[in-house]
Amino acid sequence: MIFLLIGVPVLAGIIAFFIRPGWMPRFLLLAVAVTHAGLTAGVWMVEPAPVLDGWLLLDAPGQLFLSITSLLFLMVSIYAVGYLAREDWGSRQDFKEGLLFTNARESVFVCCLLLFLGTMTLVTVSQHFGLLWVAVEATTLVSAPLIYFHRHVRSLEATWKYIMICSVGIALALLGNFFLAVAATFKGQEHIPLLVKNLMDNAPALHAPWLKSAFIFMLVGYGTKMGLAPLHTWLPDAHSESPSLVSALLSGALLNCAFLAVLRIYQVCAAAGMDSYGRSLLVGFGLFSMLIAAAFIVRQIDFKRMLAYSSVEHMGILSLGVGLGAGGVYGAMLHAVNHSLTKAMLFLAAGNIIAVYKSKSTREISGVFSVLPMTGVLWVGGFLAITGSPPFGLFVSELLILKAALDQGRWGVAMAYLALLSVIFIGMAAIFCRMAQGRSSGPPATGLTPRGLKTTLFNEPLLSVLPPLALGALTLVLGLYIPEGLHRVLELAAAAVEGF
Amino acid sequence: MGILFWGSLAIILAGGMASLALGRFSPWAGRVGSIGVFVGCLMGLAPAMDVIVTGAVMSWSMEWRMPYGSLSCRIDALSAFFLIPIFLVSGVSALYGSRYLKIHETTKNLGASWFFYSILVVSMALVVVARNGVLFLVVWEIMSLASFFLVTFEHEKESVRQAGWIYLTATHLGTFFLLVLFVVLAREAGSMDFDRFEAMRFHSAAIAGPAFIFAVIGFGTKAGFIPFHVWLPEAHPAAPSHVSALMSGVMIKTGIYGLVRTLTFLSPPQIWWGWLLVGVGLTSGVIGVLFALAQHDLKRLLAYHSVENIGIIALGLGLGLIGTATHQPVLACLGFGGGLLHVLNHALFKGLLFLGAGSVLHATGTREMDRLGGLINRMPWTSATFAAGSVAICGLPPLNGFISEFLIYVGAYHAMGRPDVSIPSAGVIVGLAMIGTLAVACFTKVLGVVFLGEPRTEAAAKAHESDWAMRIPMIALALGCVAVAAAAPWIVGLMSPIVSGVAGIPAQAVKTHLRIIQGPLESVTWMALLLVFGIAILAMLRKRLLAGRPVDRAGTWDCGYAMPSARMQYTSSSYAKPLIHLFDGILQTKTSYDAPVDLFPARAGLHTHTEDVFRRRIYEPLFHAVDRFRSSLRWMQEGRVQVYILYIAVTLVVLLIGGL
Amino acid sequence: MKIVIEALIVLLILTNLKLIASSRLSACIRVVAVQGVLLGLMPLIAGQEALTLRIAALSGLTMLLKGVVFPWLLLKTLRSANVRREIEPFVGYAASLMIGAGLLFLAIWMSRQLPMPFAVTSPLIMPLAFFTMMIGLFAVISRRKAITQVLGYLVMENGIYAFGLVFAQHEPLLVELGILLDAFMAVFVMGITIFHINREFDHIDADRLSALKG
Amino acid sequence: MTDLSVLLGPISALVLAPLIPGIINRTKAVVAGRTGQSLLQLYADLLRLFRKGAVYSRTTSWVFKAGPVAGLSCMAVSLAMLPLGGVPGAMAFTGDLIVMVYLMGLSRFFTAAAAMDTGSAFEGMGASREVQFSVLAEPALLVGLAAVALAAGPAGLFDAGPVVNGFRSLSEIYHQLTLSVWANDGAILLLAAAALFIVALTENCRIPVDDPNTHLELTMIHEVMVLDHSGPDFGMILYAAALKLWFFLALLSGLLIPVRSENLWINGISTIIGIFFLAVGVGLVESVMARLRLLRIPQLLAGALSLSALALVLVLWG
Repeated sequence: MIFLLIGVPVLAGIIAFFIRPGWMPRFLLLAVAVTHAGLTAGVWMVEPAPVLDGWLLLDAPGQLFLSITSLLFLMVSIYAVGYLAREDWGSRQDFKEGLLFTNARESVFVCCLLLFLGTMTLVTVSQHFGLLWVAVEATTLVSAPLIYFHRHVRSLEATWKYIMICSVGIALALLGNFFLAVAATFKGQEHIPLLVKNLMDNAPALHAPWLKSAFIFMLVGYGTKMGLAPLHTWLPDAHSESPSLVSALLSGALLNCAFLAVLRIYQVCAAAGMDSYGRSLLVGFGLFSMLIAAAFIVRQIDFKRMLAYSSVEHMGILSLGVGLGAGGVYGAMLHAVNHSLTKAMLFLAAGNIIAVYKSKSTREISGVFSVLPMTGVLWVGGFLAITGSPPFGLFVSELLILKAALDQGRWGVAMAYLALLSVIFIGMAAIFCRMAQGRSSGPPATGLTPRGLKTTLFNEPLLSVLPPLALGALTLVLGLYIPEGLHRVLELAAAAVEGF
Repeated sequence: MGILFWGSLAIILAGGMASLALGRFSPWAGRVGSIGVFVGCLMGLAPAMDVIVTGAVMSWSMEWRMPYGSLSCRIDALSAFFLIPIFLVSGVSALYGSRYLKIHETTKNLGASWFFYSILVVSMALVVVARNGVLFLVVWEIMSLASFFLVTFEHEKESVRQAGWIYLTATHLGTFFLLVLFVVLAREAGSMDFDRFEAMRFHSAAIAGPAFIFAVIGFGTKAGFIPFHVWLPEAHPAAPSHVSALMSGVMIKTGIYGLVRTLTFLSPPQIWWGWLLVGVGLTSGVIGVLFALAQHDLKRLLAYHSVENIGIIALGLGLGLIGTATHQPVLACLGFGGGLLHVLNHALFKGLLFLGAGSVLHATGTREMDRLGGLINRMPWTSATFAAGSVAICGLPPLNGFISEFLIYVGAYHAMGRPDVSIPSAGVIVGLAMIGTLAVACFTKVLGVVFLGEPRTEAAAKAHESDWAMRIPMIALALGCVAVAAAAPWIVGLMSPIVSGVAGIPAQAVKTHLRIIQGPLESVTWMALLLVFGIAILAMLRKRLLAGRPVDRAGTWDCGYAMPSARMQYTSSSYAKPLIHLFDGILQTKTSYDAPVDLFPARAGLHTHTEDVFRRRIYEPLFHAVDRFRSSLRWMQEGRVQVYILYIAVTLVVLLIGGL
Repeated sequence: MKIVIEALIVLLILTNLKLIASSRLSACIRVVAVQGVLLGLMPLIAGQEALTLRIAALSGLTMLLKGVVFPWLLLKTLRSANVRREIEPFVGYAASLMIGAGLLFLAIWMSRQLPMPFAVTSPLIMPLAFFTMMIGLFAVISRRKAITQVLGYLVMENGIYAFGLVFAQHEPLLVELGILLDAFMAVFVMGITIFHINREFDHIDADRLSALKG
Repeated sequence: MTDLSVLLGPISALVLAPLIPGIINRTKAVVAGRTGQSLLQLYADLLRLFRKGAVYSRTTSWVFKAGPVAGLSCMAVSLAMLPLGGVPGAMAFTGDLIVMVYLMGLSRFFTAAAAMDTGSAFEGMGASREVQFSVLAEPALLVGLAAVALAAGPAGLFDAGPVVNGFRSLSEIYHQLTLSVWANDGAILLLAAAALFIVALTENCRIPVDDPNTHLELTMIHEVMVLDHSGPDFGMILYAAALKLWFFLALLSGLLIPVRSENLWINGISTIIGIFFLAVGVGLVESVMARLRLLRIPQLLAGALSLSALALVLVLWG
């Protein structure tokens, strides 16, 4: 089962590299996405057996994040079919400085997408820290070409920063791994294998200072990947310059994988009785990330960057939730789900907007409601969802995290949390409203779209509207009702993270 | 009865959905939507009435797969009392809106607008029946969002977008305080169910005090207590008039409802709560009406009057709290009774006034009072109903506004003798008197400048009366004002269960205490009758006297000036000038005057502008400070990858040095 | 035996200093190559247990990759982007050396803070690992040319890897290989990216890639 | 108290009110050394006006016609509640003083509206001033009466004990204003009376607030509002004004003359005599004082408000 989950995408990716552009790669992409989603669904039915003597097994957190990833990938690949069909593959004008640029080969793109899925799946299932590290680094490497899909100077710059920063960060995580290994070694030679389970079982035996420094290194390392401020610096560039569907995957799936890696080491620390230290760090990082995000969201002129910073904010909320512990962890898990769905939806909607307006500037765009009714609805709905307004799912999780803070009487944290949330809300409200409402800012250069849109209801390609719509519907549902199964998995995951 | 209630909500929603489905540019969208809301509201009135008259409480509860959530609702006397204005005003406004929005039929998506309208109505109804914190917050926020979309109906206008943004911001910030409030209560109660909260009766001042503060801020933002009122004067003018009527008439009252409901969780009240509310009430009342006086924009003026009336309500509630805290049941009953009754009254006459303003806007295309005038001859119905509304809102007999203020007055006079409460009582008396007289000043201004005299512009001269679909709602509300005034003793009798719930006094005792006031109220009604009677007699007398004597019409006597023109009439600015001058310390009106030059001046002008002091002095500086701090962090993302990696290194080193 | 290890360590430290002191890029690459080879020798000598096939294979592979393949890749890139030397880095060479010394002390402090839970052949090895890592990081931060940054990354990885080789021999082979593979992939991708950068901008100054900000 | 004497108040008011302006004018004339007009001048004016036809401005509407009617009936109704010294009002009930004050507010509303209806700048000006002054006058009146109420009845009465002991009607309050009350806290009553006197002058547009016989529209307040009214309308307005003056003087003299004997007629008569003396007093004030500048009048009223506030403070903690 697990082998299938990893193997199918990887093999398909390798195949995709060799088939020629056209409908075939797209079909392959869609097929793999569906298969993977099906397998994931199967995982919910039957517990998959651990393989490689427990190196790969699917515990509750893994299952949660795997499901998110798979679902998102399915939606994104549906979107991608339409997207790739509409992309013109010749060289074309850049809409900012009018530079000429082309796209990467479609087959390469699809190949990387599939490998990306495979590596992320590997992250969610690997229980061995070394393997986990390998997987996370691999995600970085296969996603780099995705960011550089548009062969464009700015996306190139973004890619470079992405690789450098993430690789350096991950390298630190590697050192953390070795520290962990040392911590797991006693005088003489016997030694605990670096499996989450074994480590947690005889956590007390671990050598404290080494474990602590291992935690620091891994937190910084994987935190870089996860986008905790001040390690988040690659994130806005990569998200803003990559194609929207890639941004959706990066922000919705990849960040979660990094978060999962952080959770793993936190699990071990918590089991070893260093949870208070770990928590204080997580809370600190969380609030600081929210602060930085707020500072850059307000008055942001590039709306994809704004979405990226909002991801920084929500990663901050996640680590804050885990750091608060108790109900907060459950809240954080729920928040991860909601955030992925909502953010992906927003990025896809953003993609539609860019496709029509040929601009990413919040100053130039207005009247989305009148030009793209459905996308306008998605855009504003996504804004309300991402800022945690009821009846959307993020409201519940943010409420839970607030409750966790107040129940422990941590008024300072709660107030800072609310204050930052409100600043972010105000900033976003200004941007989203002026984009969605008002008269259409009209065609920047040529007609509104290649095909000249008329303002009637369903004037938008179905493939580019349905996936975000589905995601939005899901967050809405999660805001009004949490299915039993999901609830159970969330609780298991929370329990696992708490270390009991 | 319960089925009737849910059925009405279902009908309203169905209407909205259908209208949304019919979508943009279909003439049916508007009709279906408005009819759905109208019918649903009529249906919904029945159960509410039933609960109030029979006192039978309806409640529903079921499992909800949400953390701390349970789908439990209840219609008790308090909820029912708030449901009545909600359904009443929503219904008539819907009827009004069906005609009012017709001009946008070809340009805008009426379907969406009616969809949000129905959502707003339903969510308001649910807010007052919700019995669980999470459910309450959810419907509360849905209500705010729906109204936001209604406010930004004409979002092509920059000003409207700005207003919408301010409203959204304000309401969201308010909601955060409510989040904290409910979470804090839930921490003690172990659940978010209101039943648990009521069972707890949070005694400890450590919880109750802060909770009360959070409630006042959170709900006060929605209700429009000064200084949290800044969104009202922006949002109400921006919204379409039937929506303004709905928002100002009933939506802001949900804030009052929330506050009162919270009071039923917290007991016994400490006396400073009462002082606080009285203080808030005085500020909101007096400052609100002063700002209203200074406005030139008709709907802005009305919006500020909402602030004023919310202030009056707060005065009543404050007195009630003081009464409960100092064990003076009579004061408690009169205070709460007056405050709550004023909720109903304000819903009626403020709805009426906004609808009237709407039909003026509809007929002349402007809200600038100084561009209007003489409408009474062109729009008799609108003018008459507006006049009635003005008398009511000034709290003058014989209409309903007077009744609630009368209760509060009597309460204040009653408590006067007790040295410990005499100061707030005296404050209430002085405050109410000033508010009343200022309101008279304000509405004689509105009436005189907008409806009386000569039209000042072409638009005003060409104005036409709006048709029945818009007239009937206004007439209905006007009749409502009369009816409440006439039935005052009976209504006050009905209110005893509501008041007893809020004041924590057994209903029977409340009945006896309220009986003090019922007698006088009957006499008040007699006085009103006598007044009407006298007016009729005198009118007839005059007719008789003038019969057969020369009665002719001439130009207004202008003290010998040869050729008077409409431009020479007293404008709203000039009318309000003395009072504005008197209170300039608060209003800080900006005046720009370009004086006439040389012998034959080409042009001369005087412009006065009164912007909201609180917005300029509190909120804008605050926002700027935050913004400055924000921009002081921008250097972090300065572009060089080396620097970014330096951040990583520094973080690492700091953590290591801290950790090891 | 000990003397050999000491010598090895000193050599490694010298390579590090040489890296941050030299401006010619090709020289830097060679330094890194040398470092890779020395690193490959490390486990053969420093390991506690007897020479096993696993260790032999690992050191061989390490030498091959770090000593031959990476330098070759980088030199190739260097040739395609015709740049010779690092022009005015953010931190001058003299200053770099001083900082290097400082980092050495920091490394020693850190290794004092983290006492080994078990006996090791030479107390200097851990400071060396830390030092190498820091130097790498320093190179990444303080140099302009993209290629130097890749070198920095490599050196950093060398440091970490050295640590792993020596103290965490219990890592299963799979992980070690994975790590090597990743490193290889990383260098490969970076090389490609540099190639593109050079094509797009006709320079490979990482610090001039700062259009994206705010 | 249910004998004919309750009718004494309303009837005397309706009959004698027009006499008061006569008395005031006569006093002024005497002080100025003139013979002055007859005491019954106003009666004559009213008769003549009621017999006249009327001229209405083309601008005006029903509001204009409603003004005088509403004003007069408001005054008439409030007379029904007005106690004449110890004589209770015909309809006395708890809180009636509030109703009275608000009825005056209503008449003000209609008068101002009627003035605005003519579209004349001058009348608008008058209306604007009228409403401005009431903003300070009304609180002064209400607080002053509150002080009186507290002084009259011991504070004990205000405990929420038996229902009847709650806040009472103005008639009851006045009924309790016996000599002993004066003996105890006369100072309070005097302060309140002073405040009431100022309010009375303001509300009835007497000097120093307004000069009823000025002929320069720019300086008028009340007179200017009714420039366009003619015939019966104007008659009603004059009559209403007289009633209003009577109303306030009755309040004052009921407060100042503590005759509370068993025989209500004596109380009533004495109060009426007091009213006449007060009218003379008003006349004297008018002849010795000049008219204040408009900008100073709010200060005067603020003074009145602070007087009654002081009275209140004294009665509470004195």
